[in-house]
Amino acid sequence: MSLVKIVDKPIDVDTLTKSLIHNEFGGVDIFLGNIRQYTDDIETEKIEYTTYKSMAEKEMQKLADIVLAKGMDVVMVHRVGELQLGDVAVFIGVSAPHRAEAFENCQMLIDQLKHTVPIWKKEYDKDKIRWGGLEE
Amino acid sequence: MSLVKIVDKPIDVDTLTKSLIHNEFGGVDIFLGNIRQYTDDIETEKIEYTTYKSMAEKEMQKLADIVLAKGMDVVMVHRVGELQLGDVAVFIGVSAPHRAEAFENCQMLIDQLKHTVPIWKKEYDKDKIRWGGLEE
Amino acid sequence: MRIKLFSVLAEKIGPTIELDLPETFTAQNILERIKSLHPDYEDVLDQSLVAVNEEYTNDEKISLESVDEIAIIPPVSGG
Amino acid sequence: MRIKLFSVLAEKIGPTIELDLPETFTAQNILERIKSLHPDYEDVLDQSLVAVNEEYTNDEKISLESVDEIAIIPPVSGG
Repeated sequence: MSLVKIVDKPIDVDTLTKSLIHNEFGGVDIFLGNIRQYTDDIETEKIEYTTYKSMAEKEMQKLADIVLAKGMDVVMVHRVGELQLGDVAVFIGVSAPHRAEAFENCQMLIDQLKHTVPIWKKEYDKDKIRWGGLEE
Repeated sequence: MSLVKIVDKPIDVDTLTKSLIHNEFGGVDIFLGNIRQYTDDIETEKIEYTTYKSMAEKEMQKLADIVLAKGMDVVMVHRVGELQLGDVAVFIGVSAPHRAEAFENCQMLIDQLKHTVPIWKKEYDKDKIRWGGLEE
Repeated sequence: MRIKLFSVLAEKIGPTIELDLPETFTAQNILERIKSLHPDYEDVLDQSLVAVNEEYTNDEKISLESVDEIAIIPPVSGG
Repeated sequence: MRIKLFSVLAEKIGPTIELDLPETFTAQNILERIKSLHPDYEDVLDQSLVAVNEEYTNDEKISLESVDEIAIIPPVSGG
């Protein structure tokens, strides 16, 4: 049961995980991205994610379709709004007949999501606000 | 909070997942191995896992220590006993500062577990019983 | 035409910006027009892409009558 | 010395097998002794390793007095 969605509430990791366990597949790989306190010397207090939602879901679906076309199951959920330390921002899960494919495709999905999906972070760091992705 | 264990009860995926989310790390990769119904034309009805428990936990700990030494967090739990279709047999989780390390080390752990940890499966297939790992 | 803005551009300029567009134009034309109105954000606009009807565009000529929606996409940073 | 057996060997032969061991021996010696007692499982034993004190051994000489526990490890198949 493939699922691709942007949400503005906490991600229900347990339900999404369970939705990826199928009798016909033997391996599930899941990536969780959560809000990290330190990036080198920079201390983050919270992150606000915004999105161009309709386009973001389309772009996520394009990525999911690549994996679905190989006969695997996919869940991609990204949360937007104000997130605190430890909150899960993104859940990517791939269920596959064999584990190597699950790992490979899960990693591809998160790597590509970071390149193509219109979601932006505004990072409230202790020293200042940083806009993710911008070269300064 | 690293955890390495063999259990004979259902694996509590949700609690283990949550234990891997830390403020100091930004990425978690989790692998779940579950009981698959079909392997090519072979239909599996259930699997019985047995172990040389004390040695298996030592061998799992050796693998976990490789990843812990790199400053990541690790959870490795394998279930033994009689498992039904869809049951989770193994949970491997790595929490790391950066996602590439999480993926790489999680995959290394499950690959190595399958090579070195004394756990055995007896597969009750529709046509006959198969002992995992044996060349026939 | 009302162009959608996001992220730092939306916060600094507003959620949309109104531009008069010719019958055909390119993504680059749009970015240049916004830069001329808001020279302070030239740097962000130089790193931005343009989406038409929720699809990324590159150098192609865009015909106004095919356009339902235009958005400026600063460098994305999800995940 | 009581040797631990697992998986298909435990099911067919029993959870342990008693062997008289000399003062020094190798993993291969043990496997050969079990094969001679249970020639039906030669095939499995040829694919098995020997663990002494919960550590895999290879070709080294093992001194009986250093041994607390010996186990035969058929090909593992966890995961």
